[in-house]
Order: sequence, then structure tokens, then C-alpha cells
Amino acid sequence: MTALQQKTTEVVDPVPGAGAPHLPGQPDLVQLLTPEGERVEHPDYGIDVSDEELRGLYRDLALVRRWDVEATALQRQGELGIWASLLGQEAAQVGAGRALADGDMAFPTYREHGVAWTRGVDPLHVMSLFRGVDQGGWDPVAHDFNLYTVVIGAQTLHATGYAMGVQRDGAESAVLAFLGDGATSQGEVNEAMIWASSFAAPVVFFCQNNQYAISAPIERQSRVPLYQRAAGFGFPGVRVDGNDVLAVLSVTRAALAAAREGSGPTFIEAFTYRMGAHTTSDDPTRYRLASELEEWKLRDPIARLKAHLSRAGIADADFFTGVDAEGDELAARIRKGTLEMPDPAGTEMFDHVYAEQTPELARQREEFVAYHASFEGEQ
Amino acid sequence: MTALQQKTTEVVDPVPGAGAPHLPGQPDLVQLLTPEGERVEHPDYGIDVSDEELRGLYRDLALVRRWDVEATALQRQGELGIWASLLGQEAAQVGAGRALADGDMAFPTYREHGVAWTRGVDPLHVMSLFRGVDQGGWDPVAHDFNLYTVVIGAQTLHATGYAMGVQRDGAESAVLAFLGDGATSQGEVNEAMIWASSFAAPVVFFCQNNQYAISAPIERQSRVPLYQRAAGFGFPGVRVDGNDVLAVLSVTRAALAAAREGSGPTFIEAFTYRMGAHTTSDDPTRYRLASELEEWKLRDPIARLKAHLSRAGIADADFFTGVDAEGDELAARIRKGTLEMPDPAGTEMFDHVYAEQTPELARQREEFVAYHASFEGEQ
Amino acid sequence: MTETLTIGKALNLGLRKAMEDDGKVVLMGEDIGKLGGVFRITDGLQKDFGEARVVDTPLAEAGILGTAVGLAMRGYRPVCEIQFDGFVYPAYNQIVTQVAKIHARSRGRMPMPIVIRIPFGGGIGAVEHHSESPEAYFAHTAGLKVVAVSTPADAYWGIQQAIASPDPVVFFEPKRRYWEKGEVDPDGSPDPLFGSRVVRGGDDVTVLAYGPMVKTALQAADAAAEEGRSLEVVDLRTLSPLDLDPVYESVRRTGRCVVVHEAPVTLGLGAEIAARVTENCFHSLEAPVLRVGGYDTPYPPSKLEEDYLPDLDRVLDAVDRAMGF
Amino acid sequence: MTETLTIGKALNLGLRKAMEDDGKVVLMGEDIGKLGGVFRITDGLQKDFGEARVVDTPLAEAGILGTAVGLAMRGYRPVCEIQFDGFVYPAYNQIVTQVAKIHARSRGRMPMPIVIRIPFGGGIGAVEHHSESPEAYFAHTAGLKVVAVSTPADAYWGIQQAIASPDPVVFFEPKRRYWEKGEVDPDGSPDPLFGSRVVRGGDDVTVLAYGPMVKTALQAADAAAEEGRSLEVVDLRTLSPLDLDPVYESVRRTGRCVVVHEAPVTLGLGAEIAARVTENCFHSLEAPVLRVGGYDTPYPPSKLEEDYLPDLDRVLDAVDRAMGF
Ligand SMILES: Cc1ncc(C[n+]2csc(CCOP(=O)(O)OP(=O)(O)O)c2C)c(N)n1
Ligand SMILES: Cc1ncc(C[n+]2csc(CCOP(=O)(O)OP(=O)(O)O)c2C)c(N)n1
Ligand SMILES: [Mg+2]
Ligand SMILES: [Mg+2]
Repeated sequence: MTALQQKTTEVVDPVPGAGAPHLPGQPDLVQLLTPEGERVEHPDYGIDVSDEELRGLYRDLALVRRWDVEATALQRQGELGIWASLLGQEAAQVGAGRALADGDMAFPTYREHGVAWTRGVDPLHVMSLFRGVDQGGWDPVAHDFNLYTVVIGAQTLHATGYAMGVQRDGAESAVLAFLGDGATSQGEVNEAMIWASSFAAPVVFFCQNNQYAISAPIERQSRVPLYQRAAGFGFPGVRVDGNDVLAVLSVTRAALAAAREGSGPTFIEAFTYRMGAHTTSDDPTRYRLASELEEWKLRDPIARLKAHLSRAGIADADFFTGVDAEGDELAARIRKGTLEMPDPAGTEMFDHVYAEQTPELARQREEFVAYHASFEGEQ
Repeated sequence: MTALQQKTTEVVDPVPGAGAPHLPGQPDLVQLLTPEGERVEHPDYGIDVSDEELRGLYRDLALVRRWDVEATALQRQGELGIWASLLGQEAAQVGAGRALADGDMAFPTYREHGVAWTRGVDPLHVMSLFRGVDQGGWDPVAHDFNLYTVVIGAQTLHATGYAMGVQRDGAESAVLAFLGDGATSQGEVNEAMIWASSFAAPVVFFCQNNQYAISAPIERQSRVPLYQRAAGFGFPGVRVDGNDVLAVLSVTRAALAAAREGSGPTFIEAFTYRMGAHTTSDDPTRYRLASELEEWKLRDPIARLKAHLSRAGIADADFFTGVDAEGDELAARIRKGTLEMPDPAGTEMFDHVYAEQTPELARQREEFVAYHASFEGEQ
Repeated sequence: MTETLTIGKALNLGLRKAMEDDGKVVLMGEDIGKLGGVFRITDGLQKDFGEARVVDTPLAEAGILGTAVGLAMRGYRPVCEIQFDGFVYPAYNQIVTQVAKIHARSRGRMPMPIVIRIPFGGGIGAVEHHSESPEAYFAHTAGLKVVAVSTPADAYWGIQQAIASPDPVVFFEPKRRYWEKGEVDPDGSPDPLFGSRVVRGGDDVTVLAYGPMVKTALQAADAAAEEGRSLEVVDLRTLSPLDLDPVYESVRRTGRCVVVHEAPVTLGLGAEIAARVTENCFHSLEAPVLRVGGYDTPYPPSKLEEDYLPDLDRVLDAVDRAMGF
Repeated sequence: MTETLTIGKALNLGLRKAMEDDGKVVLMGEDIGKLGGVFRITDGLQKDFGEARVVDTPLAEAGILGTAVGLAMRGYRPVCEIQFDGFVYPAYNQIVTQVAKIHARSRGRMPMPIVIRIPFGGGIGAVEHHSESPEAYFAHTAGLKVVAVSTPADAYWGIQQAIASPDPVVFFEPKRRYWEKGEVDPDGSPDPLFGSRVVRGGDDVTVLAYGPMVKTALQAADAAAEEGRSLEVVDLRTLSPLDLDPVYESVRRTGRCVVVHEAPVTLGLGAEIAARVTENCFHSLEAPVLRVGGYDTPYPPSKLEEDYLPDLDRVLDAVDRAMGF
């Protein structure tokens, strides 16, 4: 055996349980709440949450899931062009979102409805995007929550640049960049990590490893656990149980705090599972076994928190019924609001291309208006 | 101190001696020949070279440097548009080039004149590029040596794809991809490593860390030693003394052998120094201290092999005089050949754009010929 | 024997045929294996040809094109799928600086027989980046060849011809027409890949289109006929090199020309065509060449795409203007 | 008080002025700090403004543009230097899918006041990728504004105007003219950035050019004058939006128009200009708009660049053809 082969053996640590991943037996996984809802300790990560906060987290998870279910239904009924479901990733998103402090900025992909929720974005402003009314109706500046970015990975560089701005402002804020497991293969994402490291930028990369990039399993993107990527760029990486909202909250809080204190970036791999299709256009039966989903159902992020809250007497049946009712109200509001959304005016497309409109585009707009006016009264 | 800060401390291992790098005291550096020319052993890397081979390596180093000096002079005299000097990097290039076996393919940047030499490329075919006659005059297929690639990093993906072809052919060959320290920041280079890992492609990334990307010191690209990048992608990285031709040869041979055997990629960081300017257009006094160069002169790759050959009685004064004379002959041939290079015909630019010429371009070519013919007899 | 096929299925069969004919053909792309591609164009091919020939890649377009270059250097014929038009840009550096230039750089020693398949255009109600028409970016790039197909027959033959081409071909597929049907005769013989084709004769105005807009142009011709106007419709088929001789011939007869595409008008293909048609038919033109295309805005949210995209009425409007000039 | 400056120095002073005027202006690029850029355009600025405002970046163009987007979102005004024209493509994805679209995507909530400085064009005897003219790729992209300067005064004012612009501006600098001198009056007032300018009056043919070709066009006009031909020369200055009203006016007088640029003719700016001029001046044109540009080939090795690039003679040849039509 050559020296090199030896090294190969040393370094390559295949994704534990890849294919049919098992959370147990992953020594490098931060977990504070087991799939059975049992609170466990971790040497590096504690968490200090009140009962009130715990109930709040449960409410977040449940409402976000309810929204997601409603959106999927609306798409099936032809009311949305497409929907990217977060089913199964609620804890990763709510945990990350709730770790943000005022003034922190978040850069989502197209799936972070749970984070949008924690940032106070009206669900209807997300629905409008998937309905094709706009590209996201919320004010990204007011909410410190960027618009969704569809081009895989592009937002990780934006987050890094934004964090460089935070540094220049001398502000004590951090930036949270979301990305998927598939995104880690994009050159731009790797550049973002290189830049973040080089400038010690206060940015945390939050990667939801939901095991798939559409049909491509994580092994296609990386032969070693993703969180190990970071060390090669000179900053810490950590793998957290993405279905454990407490662990995610704790790990993300610590990483954001480190960023704010000037310690530079962290890469968080939230190990989770996309329980639904990639989007409503996708057919996961073509590329994965039903049994895999069944296994992951046992690790459901909401069930485990519910079990913990019940068992520890933090919440009672009334509470859960209340949240369910609130969910139904939310769903009804989302449905009604979606159906009632007015179509945008055709002239909208000309009006925001530039901050300073060009004469050429103004002319095209005029022509557009005149052309459509010419049909009026025709029918 | 939070858990994260602790991890930061654990992971971030600043480049030893960065700024004014010192080779000694780098525990992770593979060295077989000290700057003083003393043969030392390394636990993982041995080398088995005959005296004849050792003299051959010296000859390579000396002739390649002589060529480089002549090319720089020719540029100064206006005979080349530009020249990218390899001064100081001879051992890295000759060591890597001589590690290649028949059938292995190499993908250079724009500075690998030493590798070109080992692949039997006529120096005049390199000179023609820098003179502006063509984009490199050699046959990349016949020499298993790709044309120079000027766009930083692009060739690392070509090398990886080529290696995927080697796999599909069932061939027992390897591919050697050259890149600079600056190139490691390009997204495409990181993608190449991701692909190589994902497909276990038989490619070796040979990075000459010459401490600078034009004016940017290595610390701008990476806060940790570059070779550590590879582990994050799931394959071994190794740092070798790039001014030690024996160590480079040994490490590269082992990596190529591992690739041929199906063990996948390796990243080699050859720690060296660009003793000259980035190119003849550059002025390094603007961004680095003369003292740094002085220090590196003590680690000259040729001087140390000469010392070893002399001290060990492997070569005598006659040998060295002979190589010097050969160098002068080579230089004279390069000079004469460069000065005598005919300018290409204007029609050349139309003739190789496509394998199947388009009617439109054929028309432009005809117009071009007719237009130039219209001036004939005018003066 | 003639079969009725959708454009999507014709592409699938064409790819299969090319893979059977030449063992060096390798398909690469995101989700093209088990899933068969998001549009199922490669459906069943990985099952039949294996993972070495139908490669599910990491999520990185520069990686797809860059490794395709290396495979081509090793003698393979890579066929790269870009999942949607708007995701080709990460690969742009490899396409423009490498794929397009390596044949010239090596003076012919390193051919680049790479096909880049791009489902393009709008009209499918999609979110941002899924409805674009980036063909001009490629047609302006020397060293590439660029085609757009509009029928199942052209899809079936065209993909095989593109793969057989020794030069790199950017192959635009009219995504919203994937499900439209037409006749394909696998025993017939195809029209040349790099040629345009008059698809409907007419006398009053020459209407040029390619890809998804050919159908629109034909619909406009039908409607115009009802009003007694006779449109000659040309399917351009090849965008680089352009094959405009049949167009010049037509315009010399009609004296009027309208070009239709979904891409923004400014510096879209229509610009080049207008310039050339004017230069070559100057004395025959009764009106300037008019262009119907997307506005100079980003592709809008899908609720506005009908307003954005050229349709039958906008083509007829331009025809009217050309007639009235 | 008027000073005589080179274009390079005028850019340097313009950048300095912009940085003094607005603390949010941040320069980013490869080697722009200590080295002052490979063309020394940013010489001395890092020394005076510090490393936080003149940022020597890692070697990654997507990184430069992508982080610039983030900085812009945080309220900064990044000015990105692309070292050479041929190296902008790794950033193309960020430019086309993000920089150009974020204002529209956010319906004005996130302006993108980013300047992308690109030294462009050939004639400097360089190796591959150092002599290109990629402006059409950007002018075809809705959401970007694109300018090219040709004089020290436009360089000095233009860079300041571009930085002050709330929209993203791709700012093309005529690299081979960096060392040419001209008058700059820092107390004067500039022409608008997005306007073209008649730089020489004439009656026979309207010649349009921008960037490095303006000088060539003017030389052609001198030479033509000796033969009794009067050329009107327009410096386009803004490539997107185009400002062609002065051109239409001119062409309506001269009846003839020639467009000159270094970029390949096919789908170069000349195509759009020819199409628009023809549409707007149809009845005034005595000849089709003729285009003089690079051939549809990759930029050749430097020994051939004189054959490739438009020069005085090729402009005059086109003028002859326009006159003889
Ligand atoms: C540059 C680019 N290429 C391709 C796509 C098409 N696409 C959309 S989502 C997706 C998979 C993303 O996987 P991952 O990053 O794991 O995120 P997930 O969808 O699982 O949340 C792909 C390939 C895209 N949006 N952008
Ligand atoms: C994509 C791209 N960007 C910028 C350049 C300009 N450039 C040429 S060499 C160089 C530095 C390369 O540094 P490194 O990779 O360390 O290689 P070295 O020159 O030191 O051998 C730069 C920035 C380029 N050639 N390609
Ligand atoms: Mg995923
Ligand atoms: Mg270097």
C-alpha cells in the first residue's frame, strides 16, 4: 500500500448510513432532542429556552407545516404555478430562523418558508411568487430577509458581501446564508466560503442537507460529510440534527454569536430529509424508495417536540388543539388571500427594470399601452 | 469561550511563516533534499533514482532555466509580446513532469514551460505563443500535453473530464492538472475537485503555491495551508517542498500511481516561490520586499541539486560545464528560431474556427482576401 | 415507417439512436439518469446504456461543460443537458472561452464535438429563470454553432446531426412545445441541420421565426389568410451560422419582412437578420424589417407572460405595419 | 482649470473624486490595491483610502460580483474591476441573473448601484483573452446599462456618473487608449452619461463608433476630408440604453451610415443600430447601414490583430461602398 492509499483511507469517511441514512451512530451529530422526544445533553452545545419559547417553537413548526400543506393543495388545484414544499425541514428552518437576532440578515433559497415565517413575512407574500404574481412580495430590507434566489447558490455570495458590509459598518450583526446540499457543488458557493474565510466575514452558511438535489443523492455531491468541507477553507463546520429544533437553534445561535464577535464564518450542516417531492412538478418515486421515507417519518421534527412538550408537561392538549385551530385559520387566510390576489398590471414589467427609467423602455411601455388600448371595445 | 470559538482555534492553522515563509519548521512538508543539498528521508515517501536519472534531472532544471532566461531577454528586446517566467519553479515543474508515464496526460497553465520540456515539446512551439504567432504550436494530442490555458483554472475541469474519459476507456493512465495558488479561489477549480472526488477520477491536482497570484499573497486565497483543502472534498492532500525536485518527483509519482490504481484524486501543493515577476509586464517591487527574494534564493532548486550531485560524486565539473554549454546552444537555437519565425498568414484566423467551415465565414475570408488584394501594387 | 411523436419523445428517440450508433456519445446533466431529466427527455436511457454513458452530475453547470471539454479531448462526444435556459450562465465561461475557442486555439487538433441541449423559452407558467431565450449570447460567439428546432422531425434528426457534428452545437429545444405532436419518418432522410426552411409559401410579407415561435408564425399566417393576406413563413432552424439565402429570395419577392422571437428585441437575432436582410435586399424592401419580440425587461412573473410573449396578434400587428409603411 | 490627462489618469482621478464624495464607494478587484491594478488605474487609492475601501480580492470573478451584490444590498456602491475583458465570464452568472435582475425582482426595493469596469478591446499585442470586446453580451441584457468612454474627459466624468447611477453600469474602458491624452476640466460640467455625441460634423456619411474606435473614425474622417468627403462622426458613448436620436437626425441628412466596432460583426452593436436606423430613417437611406467590425472568429494571435481590427482603411472602404451603393 502506498502512502497515498493510506491517506485515502484516513480521510474518506463515507456519509454514515448513506442511502438509507440513520441518525444514530453518527458521533459527529449534534442532538439535543432524540427522535423519541427525549432531551439529551451535548458537551459543546447547551440551550437555554423557557417553556414559553418551547411552546413558541412548536407553534412555529406546526403553523409552517400547515401553510405548506395548504400551499401544496392550492398548487394541485391549479392556483399556484408550482410549490417547493418544506415538509420535514421545519425544524431546521425554524431553529435557524429563531436563532437570528434583530439586525441579522438572512439569505434564503426558494424553500425557506419556515425562515420567512420567523422573520415576520406574510405567507401571502411568498404565495404571490409561486402564483406568478411577482418574484416575492415582501420588503427584503424591512424584514432583513432577502428575496428568494432561484439560481442555485448565488445568494451565498450575496450573503458574504453583505457580511463584508456589516464589517465595514462596524455593526455587531451576523448574516445567515441558506443553501442546499446540492448547492455545495456550485463554484460560487465554494467561492463564498473562500471569501468568507479570507475576510473573516460574519456569515454563517446554513446548509440543509435534505439528502437530495432533486433526484441526485448527497453522495453525488460529496463523499465525505458536508460539514467537513469548511475545515478545508479554514473555518469550523458542524453537523447538527436538522430535525431537532433545539439543536439547530443552539448551534446556529452559537455560530451567529461567534460571527458577531469577529470570529468569522461557520458552516452548519443540518442533517434532515425532504419528506415531499422536490417541488410539485417532481415525482420522487422515480429515484427513491418509499421505505426511506418511512424511516424518516420516525424522526419527524414536529412529533418529537410534541412528545417532549407533553411528556415534560410544558404543553397540554388544549395548547395543541389551540395551535391546530390557529393552523386552520392561517390556512383559510392563505387560501382566501391567494385566490383573491389580483393579477398584476402588464405595465408592471416595465416599471422596475431600472431605478432611472430609460427612454427606450419608456417608449416600449407606451407602445405596449397603446397596443393594448387598440383592442379595447373589440370584443 | 463558546464551542465555536474553540473549534476555530482548532481548525485554523495559519500558513507557517506566511509573509516571509520559512521552509524549516513545517512538519507537514515532504522534503528529500534540503536547501543545502543534503539527502534526507521521509517516512511516507522514498525515491529510487539512478545517478543517470539524477544527472538527467539536473540537466532538465538547468536547461529549462536557461530557456527561461533567454525568453525574458527576448521579451526585453521586443521579440516577444510577453513572457511568463518560471524562475524558481523549475524543480516543481520538472519533478512533476518527470513523474508522468507514457499515456498520462498533462494540463498546464501558462507557466509550465518546464513540464512542456519534459513532454518533449519544442521550446519554439512555446515561444510562438508568446510572440503572438499562434496559441501554442505543439500538437497537444501527440505530446499528451494540452495547450496552455490562460483563463485561470479552466483546465482543471478539462483534466477531470479527460480523466473520466480514461476511466471509460478502462485505461491505466492518470491525468495531471496544473494550477496556481491563486487559481484555488476560482469556483471552477473547486468544482473540478468536487467532480474528481465524486467520480473518483484518476486526476492529480498539482498546485504550485509560488506564494503569489500576481500581487495577491497566498493569505488572500487561503487562511490554512492549501493542501488541506482536499480533505474537505474527500481526498488526500499533501504539501511538498516544491524546490526539491526529488520530493516532487516522489510525491507526484505516488499520487499518479494511486490514480492509475483507481484510488481517485490527490491534491499536491508544491510549496515554492516565483523568483521573478508575474510576467514581463509586472513590477513586483510594488508589492513585495526584496528581502523575501533573498531568503528564497537560499532555497534555489538548482543549486541544491548541484550541491548534492557534487558532494555525492554523482557529477563532476565536466558534467556541469557540459550542461552549461548545452544550455548556451539551446538558448542560441531558441533565439534564432524565434527571430526567424514567419508571421502567420492573415487567412489563418478564418481557417480553424470550425472543423466544418461555415458559408458565412468562408464569405468573410473571401472578402478579406479580396480586400487585401485590392491594396496590392499600391505602394 | 412514419410515426406520430411529440417533440420530447422525438428527442428521446434521437438521443437513443445516436447512442446506439456511436459508443462515444455520453450524456451528462443534472437529474438526467434515474429521473430521466425534469422534462423526461432522457427517459430510460440510463437504464439501457448505464451510468457511464448517462451521467447524473453534481449540481454545477461549469463542471458539466468543463468536464465535457475534457471528455471531448479524450475522444468522447458529450451531450450536455442544461436543465433550464436560465441556468446556463454558470457554464458561460467554459462555453465562451473554452468550448468555442479550443478548435481554433489548437488549429484543428482538438475538435470539440459537444452538444449543449437547452430547453428554452417561456409560456409554461414557471418561476424566474425558467423561461428565457438566451440564444443571442451564443450566436454572437464565434466558434459555436447554434440551432433551434420546432418540429418532432427536426428534433429527431437534428439532435443526431448535432451530435454527429464535429463542432460544438448549442441546441435549443422549444420547451413549451415538447408535448406537441408531428410526423417523424425514421427511415426518411433529414434536411441539413444548418439550413433554414420555407414552411409556408406566401407573397405579401416574409415572416421569420424559430423554435417555439414557428407555430405562432404559422397561426398568424392562417389568420392573415382569412383576411386575404399571404404570409410566407420561414423556419430559420439555424441561428449560427445563419442561412438567409432563402430569406433574401423571399424578401425580394415580398418586399416586406417581419422577424419574430421571444428574446428581447434589442440585440436579439432579429437585429442581425434585419441588418443582413436590409444589406442584401436594400432595393427590394418596401418597408424596414420589423421585429416582434420580448420587451427589454427581465422575463416577467408568469401572470404577465402572455403580455410579454409575442403572439399571433402581435405578429399580425407587425405585418400590418409592414404593409402600411 | 483644465488639465491635460491620459485616459488612465483621468479614470484614476475620477475614482478618487467619487471615493471622496461618497464614503460608501468601495473598489474591488484583483491586484487593485498595492499594485494599483495591472493598468494602474487604481494607483495610490488603497494607500489613501485603506484596505476596507480598496479591496484586493481573491482570484474569483464570480466572487467579486457576487459579494458586490451583497455590499450593494447593504448600502454600498461597489466598483468592480475586471482585469481584462476575457475574464468577465466567470462572473457572467452573477451579472446576468442577479445584478441585472435584482432591482426588478425586488420592485425597486433593492437598487444595484454597481459599476463593472472592464478594460476592453485589442491592439496591445497581448495573448489570448486579453483583447476582447464583449459589450454586446451586456447590451442584450435587460437591467444593465452599458457605456464605453473614448476621451479623458468622458473617462473622468463618466466613471463618477456611473458610480452615482442608481443602476448597474458596465463601464468599458478603451484599454489601448489608456495612454492617450486630452483636456479635462474638473470644474466644468459633464455631458450626460447616457447620451451620444456628434464629435465631428459632416454631410456625406454618418460614421458611428465608440470606445477605442472613435479615434479610428476620426482619423478616417480626416483622411476622407482630404479626398473631399465629409464624414459626420458620432461617439455613441452609451450602448445601453442607446441614444440614437442624434444619429437619426444625422442620417436623415447624410442618407448613409457606417457603424464601426472591434467586436465581431454578427450580433454586435452594429446589428441593433443598423436595424433601428433603418426602421427610423427608412425613406432617407440611400444605402443600407454598413458595418465594419471584427470578423466572426475568436480574437486572433497578436501578429494577426492588425488584420482583424477595423482600421482607417476599412472604415474608408465601407464609406466608399456606402457612397457607391
Ligand atoms: C444554477 C442552477 N442550476 C440548476 C437549477 C435547477 N434546480 C433547482 S433546485 C435544484 C436542486 C437543488 O438541490 P439542493 O441544493 O440540495 O436544494 P433542495 O432543493 O434540496 O432544497 C436544481 C438542480 C437551478 N435552480 N439553478
Ligand atoms: C479568470 C481569470 N481571471 C484573471 C486572470 C488574470 N490573471 C492572470 S495570471 C493571474 C494570477 C494567477 O495566480 P496563480 O494562480 O497563483 O498562478 P501564478 O501566476 O502564480 O503561476 C491573474 C489574476 C486570468 N488569467 N483569468
Ligand atoms: Mg437538497
Ligand atoms: Mg501563484
